[in-house]
Amino acid sequence: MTALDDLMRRLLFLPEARSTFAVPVDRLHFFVITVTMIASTITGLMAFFFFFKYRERRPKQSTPVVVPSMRFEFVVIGVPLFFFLLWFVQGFKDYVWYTTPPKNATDVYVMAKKWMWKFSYGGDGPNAIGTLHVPANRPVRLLMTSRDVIHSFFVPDFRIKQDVLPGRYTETWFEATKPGRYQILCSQYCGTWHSQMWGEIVVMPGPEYDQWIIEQRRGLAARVDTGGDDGPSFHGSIVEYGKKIAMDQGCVKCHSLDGEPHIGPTWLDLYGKQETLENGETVTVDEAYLTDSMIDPRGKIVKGFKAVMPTYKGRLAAPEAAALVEFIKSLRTQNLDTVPSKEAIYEPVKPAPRR
Amino acid sequence: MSSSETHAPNPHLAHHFETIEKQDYAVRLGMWLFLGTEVLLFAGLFLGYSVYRHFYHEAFHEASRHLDLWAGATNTVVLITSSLTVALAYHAIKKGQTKRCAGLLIFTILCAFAFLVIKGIEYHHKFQEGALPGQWYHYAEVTAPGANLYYTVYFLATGLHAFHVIVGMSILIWILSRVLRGHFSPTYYVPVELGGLYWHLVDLVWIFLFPLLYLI
Amino acid sequence: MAHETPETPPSQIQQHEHGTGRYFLVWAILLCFTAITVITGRTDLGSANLPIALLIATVKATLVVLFFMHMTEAPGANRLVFVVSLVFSIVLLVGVFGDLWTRHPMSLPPTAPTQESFDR
Amino acid sequence: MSQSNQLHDDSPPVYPAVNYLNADRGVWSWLTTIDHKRIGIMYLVSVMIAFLLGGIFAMALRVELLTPGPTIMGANTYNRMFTLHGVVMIFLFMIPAIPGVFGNFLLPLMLGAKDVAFPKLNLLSLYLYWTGATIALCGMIMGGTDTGWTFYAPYSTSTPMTLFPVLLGIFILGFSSIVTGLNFIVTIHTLRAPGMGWMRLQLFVWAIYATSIIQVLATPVIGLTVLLVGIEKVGGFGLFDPTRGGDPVLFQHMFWFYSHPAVYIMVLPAMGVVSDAIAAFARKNVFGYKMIAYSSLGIAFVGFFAWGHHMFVSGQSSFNDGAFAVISMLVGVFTAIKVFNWVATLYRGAIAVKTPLIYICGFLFFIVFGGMTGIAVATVSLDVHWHDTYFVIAHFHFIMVGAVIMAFLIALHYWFPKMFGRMYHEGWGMVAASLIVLGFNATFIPQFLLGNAGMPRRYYMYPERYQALNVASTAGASLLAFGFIIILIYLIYALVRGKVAGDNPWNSRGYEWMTTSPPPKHNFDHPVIIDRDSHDYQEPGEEVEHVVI
Repeated sequence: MTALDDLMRRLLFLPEARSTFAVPVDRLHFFVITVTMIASTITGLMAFFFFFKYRERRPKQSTPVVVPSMRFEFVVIGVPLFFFLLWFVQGFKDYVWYTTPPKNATDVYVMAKKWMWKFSYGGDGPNAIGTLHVPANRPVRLLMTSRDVIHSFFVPDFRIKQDVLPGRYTETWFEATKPGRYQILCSQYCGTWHSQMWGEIVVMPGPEYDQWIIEQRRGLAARVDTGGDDGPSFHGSIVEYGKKIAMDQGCVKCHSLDGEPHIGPTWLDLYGKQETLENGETVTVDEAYLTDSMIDPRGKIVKGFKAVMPTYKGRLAAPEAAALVEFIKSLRTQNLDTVPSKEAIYEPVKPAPRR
Repeated sequence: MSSSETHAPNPHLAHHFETIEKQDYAVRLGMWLFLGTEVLLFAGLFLGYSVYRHFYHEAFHEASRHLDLWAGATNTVVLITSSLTVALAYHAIKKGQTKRCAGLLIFTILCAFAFLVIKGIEYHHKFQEGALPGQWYHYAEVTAPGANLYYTVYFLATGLHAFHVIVGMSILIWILSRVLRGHFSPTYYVPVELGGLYWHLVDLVWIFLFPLLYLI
Repeated sequence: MAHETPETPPSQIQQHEHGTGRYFLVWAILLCFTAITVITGRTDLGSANLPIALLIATVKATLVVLFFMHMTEAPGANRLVFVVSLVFSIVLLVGVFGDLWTRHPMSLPPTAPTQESFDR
Repeated sequence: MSQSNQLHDDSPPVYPAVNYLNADRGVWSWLTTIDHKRIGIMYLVSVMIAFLLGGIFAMALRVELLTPGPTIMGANTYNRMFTLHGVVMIFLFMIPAIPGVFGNFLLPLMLGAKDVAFPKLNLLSLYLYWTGATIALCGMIMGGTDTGWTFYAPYSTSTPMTLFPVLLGIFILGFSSIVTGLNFIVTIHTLRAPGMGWMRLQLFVWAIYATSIIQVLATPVIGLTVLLVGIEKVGGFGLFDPTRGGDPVLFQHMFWFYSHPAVYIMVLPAMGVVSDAIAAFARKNVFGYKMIAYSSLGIAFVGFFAWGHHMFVSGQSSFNDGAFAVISMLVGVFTAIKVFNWVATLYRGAIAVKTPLIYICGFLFFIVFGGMTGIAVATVSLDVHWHDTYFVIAHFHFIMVGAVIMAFLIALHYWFPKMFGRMYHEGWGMVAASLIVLGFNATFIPQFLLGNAGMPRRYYMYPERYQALNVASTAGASLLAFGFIIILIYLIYALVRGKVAGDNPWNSRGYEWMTTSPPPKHNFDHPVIIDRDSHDYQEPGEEVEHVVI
């Protein structure tokens, strides 16, 4: 059975099932899709076969009047209805199970925002951007809200998805079955970089996770999770290279690319701009200022922003810094209309107490 | 073709209909279908009203108390009366009483105008108070969450309705001009009937809007 | 609908004659109902306010449709069209409210009624 | 008129000297015409242009997706491009395509009428279509609309791009659609020729009737919805804006209340075309006429109760999810009934394998596969994974392209001689048809697999593991495009140089073939009296063999 499942999974290009919910979903999926393929192929082939079997043999050939019997009508209505309802019953049963998180689930709060995922573990637990650490074989409930538009939290390996709405909470839950790293994708269109709104779930064995969370609480590992692994060396233009670094280093988690101020100033049209600093001075944003700001971010803070950026001294090689500068330089308003950018006004609502 | 040869030629009969009765039947059916689309159009707004009333019950209740009940009630009476007169106008033209029909239509149009004037005064007050939709809302009297949505729904619903009043009024003026030019007779009065139907629909919508917005 | 054919001359239905009296009668009833709805609307009847107002509005609307709009004399197809449009308006409302009434309370806007206020 | 004479007429075909095409001359006579046939032809030209535009946008998207990173355009351009593709294909092509072109041209012919009930309204609907199309297209291209054709709030109300023109355009297009639907309903009620009871209507007419009901009932709601979004975008009314207490899910309810039935506005006429064409090419009485006719109405009706299956992961309640899911299954049953009947109509027919038959074969496969994957995505637990992925894209393209465009091509080939009195080249027709059916499979089957693998829709860049399937899909799309180019060429050639077809080249028994091809200005030169059923292929006096299966 599992061998057959695995064969079907490979044929259908499904990722491996890595959550408790994925297993029944895949079973039903295989059943439904097999019936679908059989039915549609038979229909197509039957039509094709009739074209030859009953082709016109002489002009204006006469044909019999074929009428359906009661039995035929019963079959054509009954058989599809039987299958459809069977699928519905099984599907809805699984779905209800999926929409009812177990009481003992670990809660993680998820905040979506153009174009990043932010996770916080409640209480004095850690916050993380882009990467969600969860224990294997324990249910985890996600309470999700959005700061701007509708996003959708999608983990293909877990077969779960839930829209994340601004102004209210939605929830979903899963129980990962195997330690590993799984991709989070945003599947509800949310603007320019919708297709880059990725994150990662790191599933750890239970004890390791407990250790991790304790460490996090102690603040020992107060580092920014960067998400994504360091791939092989990059081949492409310097701007693309800069972009990759910006993604890998998590720059874009604080600096938006679309003109909207975030934790840091936006990179759109940043290069060449006159910025007023905290101390009232003005500075022209050029290569020197940009490079300085990566190495000594707290030296010249643009007015209206907090000095929260960590130094990237030692974390960026010179060519990487240069690539980043080139990437920033490439971000000009030509594709985007200039509009007064506004900060999202919505603050997360207070979650309702657990029932 | 054959039908127009055998029947007495009727200038109002289109070439593709056999008889004027069939054509009238078609036109009436078309009108009712159109009224059906209007019902669905307003259904969307009533849905918006119901949903936000469900969410923000308190705010809707409170805000409805800050509308001018007497303006609303007067407008209801005005519209119901205009509905009566347009029905009477239809009755008159069927009997061939052209002058009576014209007089009733003029009265109906005046009612429509009166409705718009009263509505305009109400709008003016709301603009002054700052009881405006969505982001423009700055009315100090009602501060419950959702009050801005009440005024959003209020302005959208009454605005769309007022637009229908204007359209209805224009149609009635056009029909009046045709009545005065003697286009209609006891054998041909369908446009008067259709104009009347449209006007009744305008009344119908208001019959629901009035209690929902002003009273509860 | 399917069995209604234009062969039955629809025009005959229009021949039915009556005086203007019934229009005035309907008008008077409508005005009465308007007065009633204003009075009941502004008295606090608790949760009964909404159903009463809707009931009165429905009665008024029915009168307008039946007599002012001559639905009583209209052929079947026209009646059907109008009724169907009302039915689908209700379908729209029911579909959405089926969702609102059963939605997870956290998925409603923050100031929306909570589970407790439903139970009350 | 006696149909049997026509069937036994063996004299060489003649092109009618005076017909609707040359009865009046000059551009002005076309622009001011109230002849339903000319309006149909103008619709044909308009929707073909829209289809060409939408197709170019689609090809641009497919080329962009050849590589995981940027290929030929920027992210914003891509987002605008898929919005353009969606809006143009749905509102400018799919919805008016079959009703606007073939409904207009054929409905009065099939009813034995001289015109539709309200010819001037009919022309108005075409002008509204042109106005709406121009406003929507200009608005999208100049304003850079990037919301997708679904306009989900609050993204649509907060995007910096211009949105109002396209919404206004759609509002006007909605009006056009309503006017067409209203006109058709009244026409079918009042203008049937003597002897034509409801059970003698052709199945295409039944399908158009059901479609029109949806158009009239559902379109006002989308009109209002896009208007509300437009007002909110311009005026900040806050109706769908959560920062002001609005509910974005309400938008989705209102949007899908139209947009789900809109699927049936597109697919019902397609089913009608296939019902008629199958009977004509199999020379056989339609199997289960009543079942097909009533299932059209059934789909139109039940289609209104299924909109919530687009919202399973939107935060809608589980109760609603279940209710909408189970109703969606019923739509599947109605479609299944039709499919069984079509296949059974072929059984023991005398099938003339012509170009439309290739499409019919493709159509049958596509509608079963597309329909049943529709059932699959309506199966709630499965939809969680598939929602907003390429699986859904592939599913609805199987219906929209696989069923509707196949049917559009069936209609175009089947009724081309009716419309223009000339014949296209059969060989090239077959080649193009085979290319299109194959190319279609090659384009969209990989997309099902992409969806399984988890690639979300509207993705400009994607993880590298999805590249192989994307390349396969793009390759298939170019095959598809190639097929369409062939069709365009041989049809234009046939228009000018094609063989004269004769009045009834297929020996079809459809009522529309009872007049000359192309028909005269007022459709029939003789009074029409119907004395037989619409798909009655028995010769008078012929021994009828009855078979019960």
